[in-house]
Amino acid sequence: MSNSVPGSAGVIATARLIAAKDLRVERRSRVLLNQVLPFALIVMVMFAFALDSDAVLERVAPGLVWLATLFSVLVMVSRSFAVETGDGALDQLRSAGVPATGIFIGKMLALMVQLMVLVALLVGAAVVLYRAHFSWAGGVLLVTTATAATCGLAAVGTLYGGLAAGAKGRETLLPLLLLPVVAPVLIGATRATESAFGTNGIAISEGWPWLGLLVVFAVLFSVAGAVAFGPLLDE
Amino acid sequence: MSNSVPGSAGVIATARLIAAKDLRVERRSRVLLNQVLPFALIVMVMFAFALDSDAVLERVAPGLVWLATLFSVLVMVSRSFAVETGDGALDQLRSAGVPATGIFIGKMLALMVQLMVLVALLVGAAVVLYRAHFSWAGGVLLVTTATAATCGLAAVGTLYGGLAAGAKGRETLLPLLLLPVVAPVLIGATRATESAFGTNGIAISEGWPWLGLLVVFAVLFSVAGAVAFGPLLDE
Amino acid sequence: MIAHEPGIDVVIDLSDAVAVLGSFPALAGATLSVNRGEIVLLRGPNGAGKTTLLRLCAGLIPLERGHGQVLGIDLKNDRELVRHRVGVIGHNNGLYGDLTVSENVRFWGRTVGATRAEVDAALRRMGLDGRLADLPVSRLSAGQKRRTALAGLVARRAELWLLDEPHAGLDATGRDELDQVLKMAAAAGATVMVASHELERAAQLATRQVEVVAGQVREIGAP
Amino acid sequence: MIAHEPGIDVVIDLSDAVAVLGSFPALAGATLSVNRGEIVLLRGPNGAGKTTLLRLCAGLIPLERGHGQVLGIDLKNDRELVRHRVGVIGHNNGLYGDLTVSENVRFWGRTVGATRAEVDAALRRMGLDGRLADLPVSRLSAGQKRRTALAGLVARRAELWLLDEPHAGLDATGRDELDQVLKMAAAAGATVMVASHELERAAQLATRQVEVVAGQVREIGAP
Amino acid sequence: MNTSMSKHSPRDRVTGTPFTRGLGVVILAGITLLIILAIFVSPADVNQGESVRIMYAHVPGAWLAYLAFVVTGISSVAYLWKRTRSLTWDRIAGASAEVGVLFMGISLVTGSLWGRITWGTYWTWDARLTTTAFLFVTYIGYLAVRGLGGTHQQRARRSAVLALLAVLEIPLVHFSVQLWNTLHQEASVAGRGTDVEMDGLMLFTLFLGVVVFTLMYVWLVLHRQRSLALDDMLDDSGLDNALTARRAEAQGVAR
Ligand code: HEM
Ligand SMILES: Nc1ncnc2c1ncn2[C@@H]1O[C@H](COP(=O)(O)OP(=O)(O)OP(=O)(O)O)[C@@H](O)[C@H]1O
Ligand SMILES: Nc1ncnc2c1ncn2[C@@H]1O[C@H](COP(=O)(O)OP(=O)(O)OP(=O)(O)O)[C@@H](O)[C@H]1O
Ligand SMILES: [Mg+2]
Ligand SMILES: [Mg+2]
Repeated sequence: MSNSVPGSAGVIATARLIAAKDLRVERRSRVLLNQVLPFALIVMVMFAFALDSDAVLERVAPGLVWLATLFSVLVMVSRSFAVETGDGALDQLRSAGVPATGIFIGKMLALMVQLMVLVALLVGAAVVLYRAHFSWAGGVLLVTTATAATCGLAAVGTLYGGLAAGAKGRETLLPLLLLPVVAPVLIGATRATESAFGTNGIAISEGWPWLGLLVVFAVLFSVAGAVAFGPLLDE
Repeated sequence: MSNSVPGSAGVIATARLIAAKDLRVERRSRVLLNQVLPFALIVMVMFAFALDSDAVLERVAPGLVWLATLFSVLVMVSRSFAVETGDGALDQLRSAGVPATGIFIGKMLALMVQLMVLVALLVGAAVVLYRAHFSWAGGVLLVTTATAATCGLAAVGTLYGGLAAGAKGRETLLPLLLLPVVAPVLIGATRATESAFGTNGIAISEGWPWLGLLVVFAVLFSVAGAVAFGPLLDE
Repeated sequence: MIAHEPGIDVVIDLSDAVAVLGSFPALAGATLSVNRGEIVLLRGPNGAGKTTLLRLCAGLIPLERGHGQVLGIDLKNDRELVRHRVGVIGHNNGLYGDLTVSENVRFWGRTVGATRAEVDAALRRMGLDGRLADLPVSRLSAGQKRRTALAGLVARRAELWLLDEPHAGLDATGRDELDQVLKMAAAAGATVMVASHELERAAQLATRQVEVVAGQVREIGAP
Repeated sequence: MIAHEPGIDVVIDLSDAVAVLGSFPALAGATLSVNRGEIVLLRGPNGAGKTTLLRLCAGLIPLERGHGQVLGIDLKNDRELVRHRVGVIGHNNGLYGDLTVSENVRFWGRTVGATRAEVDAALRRMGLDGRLADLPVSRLSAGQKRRTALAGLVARRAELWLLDEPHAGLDATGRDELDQVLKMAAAAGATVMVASHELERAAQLATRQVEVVAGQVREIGAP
Repeated sequence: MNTSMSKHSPRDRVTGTPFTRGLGVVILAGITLLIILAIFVSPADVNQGESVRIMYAHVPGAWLAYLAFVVTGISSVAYLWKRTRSLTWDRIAGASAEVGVLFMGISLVTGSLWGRITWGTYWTWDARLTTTAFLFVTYIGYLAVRGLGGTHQQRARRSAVLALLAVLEIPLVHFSVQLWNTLHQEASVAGRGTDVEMDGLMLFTLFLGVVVFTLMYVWLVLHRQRSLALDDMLDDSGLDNALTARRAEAQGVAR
């Protein structure tokens, strides 16, 4: 704006604007609180039903937490972009020359915040429902795992959500693209959580390499998203 | 129309029109074929991976088939109503005085046809992937189970899909409504399928009572839908 | 000739009607009476309640207070019965993007029992035969979509036409075609109520103008 | 005063431009040159390519063949650079239904670096202060939504305004306000291109009319 | 754009050239030799018995799928890099991904047949098998995105980004046997120091299989790439016709 030509806001400012907007929309509509959360809890209960055996349940509890998270991510991403495409706001953002990297970071951050809340509650639920063992020693591992995993999920969800946003049949394209890619997150987070819980007698130290995988994934997709979001959105 | 006042089509005619329209939309957009099907298959793979033990897998294979079906139903129902609400067609149907019972039956039938295709393929996949045992003797039970279960799922899906259609945040409301209600279908279909497969040495004869549950469910929700769809859609 | 029950010549009869959206009285005591064969123009500022009035008359939203009859049917108790005798077009088009223009019009025509010939006539009437007929609606321009929606409406023989800004997006020819259709329908005994902001244009069409202001209706003399 | 690079007085310069939607040449060789300060009215039948022309000039769709420059920027290579200097409103409003009117306008203003004062001025300009400002957009009438979208556009100081049927849905006051805004912007050195089917009204606004027919552009003398 | 092709007459617009025809003959000969070596000449395995012969299709299939996906990735980079940007790269990427999915499919099918014989099951939730399935589905998703529509450039841009992300799964598949302790064969040929010693003739047959599959890959990609180019050209000439028609329409409206 130094040359007095009205320009668009910078990347950081845009990211902040978008994240604040998304969180405000969530605060108004309370979709996470009133709907996603119960959905995730029901998914976990359903698993418990489908498996129907305490011994098995306890062993697979960490996996189920992350599986429930995964399905919730699908729902949340599609909601996050339904907000943008409902009345052509995404198109408007493009045509206002708003930096795509900013849009990506903003939407990813908002998604991440919501996911963190969700994961925290699911882990709590797992402790209760599946009688998972929660040791304070594993706490640090668990928190870092959750952070890295949500970061990765938010990044890849936003990236592919944006890709699918314009397409017709996006309700179904998104899961197709997302699920195979997030498999490593599912695995990594499950194993790290297992060792944090001490499931099957796995030591905490075994969890750290898995955390490494999660961090690599998160960094990879955050960078990819920041770089590629513009070209993906563009016609 | 006998009194020469132009009226709307009857219930049956409407149902046929709507079902034909939905199936034509599917034929054009190929969403089931290109996207839901791979999605369902991936869901099955993910489950298997999260469980990660052959012995367990074989035991829970029937449950997983129906769990994957359930998640696909969510996706398909939301797609089915996205088609109606995208440009206000549902509102237009209401204001044209089209009989709501006809709309319900039409959309339910279209959903059922698509679900039948899906379930057939998933059962096939389960036989291969999870090494489920398929006996020809259990075939009859399996086919009737699949029919009753898809009928019930289609009915309840259409009913709640219509309910959620107008609401904001419908992407997340639908699963919340649907999942707890279909729990009986999940259980009944799983048990009936188990006995059709002979999983855990369950005899085929044990499956028939479960089939009864499914039939009751299907009849109940079909009737409820036919009756209540109009009031539900209305403001 | 459009059929009608003899003796009912007051097609719309509202007195002190109140309709509520959320908790807001979008119609706050509207009184209006429309006779058969009239073409009424609803004018008034944004948010005055024109759309709400049309939707109330179509039986789409409940009458909260006051009295209202449409085509001799009481809005308080039987508003569902109004619907299949009324043709409505709102701000949305209600089209299926994956189906072609002719498939859409045929679908909407057949839901109200129109014959194939009537559908074809409607397509021709709105200039949608030719290349456009087989194009998926998702590929149309804004005005072409509006035309398709109007063709779906024209395909049925409604007794009461309720149109919410029907001209928006139509080109000059389309406007003329639509006006002609509406005039013919009115001449044949149907009744038309149009909300519009294009006052000059709509004034030529209407036989009577009515102003909606803050949820109430005021008569304006014949144009 | 709107800033501009000195020396560039041809703001839009298209020659034989082709733009493709799907596989259809919606623009089939359009040649058009617009100078700074002009208010150009795009007219023409439905499906002629007006929307496509506007989107091409906004850098939203690629230039398939031919040449094109907007604000001195080549559309073939750098069309992304056009965007933040252009204000666009299309057939859709691009609003967030859960946010209030003022939140929406502020959001759109701030994405392009407008100050709080500018946003407030825009709200006042479009008559959106008062009760409406704190209403969620999902509860607005069609015209009120359009106003909100226009306020978001007014809040930024674009050098080139591209408007696709901006009047649709606005009431008489709204139309006047909008026209006034556009005239002031043009007087201050901005350029305006408007697609519209309301020919009488738009002719009063425009300094020049241009007809789009089957993807090509034809000059029409000054009004 | 591939302008060199438009110089030829329509009659030349076929996907075969003398080179590919020659290559085709070599491939046929190679396949024959491979079948003879694999089924009749090479010895049975100590552990696997006769079923080891499946390996000569299974392993080259997997490796060539890797190769194909890597080629897709490299072509995508070439497309994204401004200096080498050309739709030809995009078409090579697409062709290679299609062929890669085909080969991965071959490897999956032969693998599960082999599994049926040696492990007694078509499928098991082994890490290698699962990650392979994910890789397979990822590229199906890639092909679905290619089919989304839009302009050629848009298709190219989207799918190139996707290809770059997808190719990263290959190391995951390859190292999955080390990451997780699995049933599946460790990397015995291309892996780090293992104690498995392969019989010379078996190794040679495997080598021949890889060569034949590579030639097949080249042949398929060349043809497919050209047919994709023809598709795009058809689009372009369709555009020419459509342009003419639309201009004529404008004349028709002339006053
Ligand atoms: C559906 C089942 C199977 C799938 C999806 C599968 C997949 C693969 C893949 C992707 C590779 C390439 C590995 C790499 O180099 O990175 C491979 C290699 C190989 N597979 Fe399989 N496989 C399957 C079953 C089997 C079975 C049953 C056997 C034998 C008992 C087998 C033996 C081998 C061998 C010997 C190699 C070469 C190993 C090397 O040197 O890297 N596979 N398989
Ligand atoms: N939940 C609500 N809370 C408060 N006000 C509401 C609510 N829902 C609707 N409104 C108001 O009700 C009115 C609806 O008016 P309506 O849509 O009938 O207007 P209109 O005359 O059709 O306007 P336009 O010309 O813009 O289409 C608007 O003023 C709107 O702000
Ligand atoms: N995929 C496609 N296939 C064929 N035709 C298409 C496709 N996509 C768009 N079109 C056509 O391209 C044209 C787009 O025109 P555009 O939207 O620019 O028209 P417009 O002048 O803005 O019309 P309106 O006045 O109705 O808004 C229409 O004729 C439409 O039918
Ligand atoms: Mg209105
Ligand atoms: Mg247009």
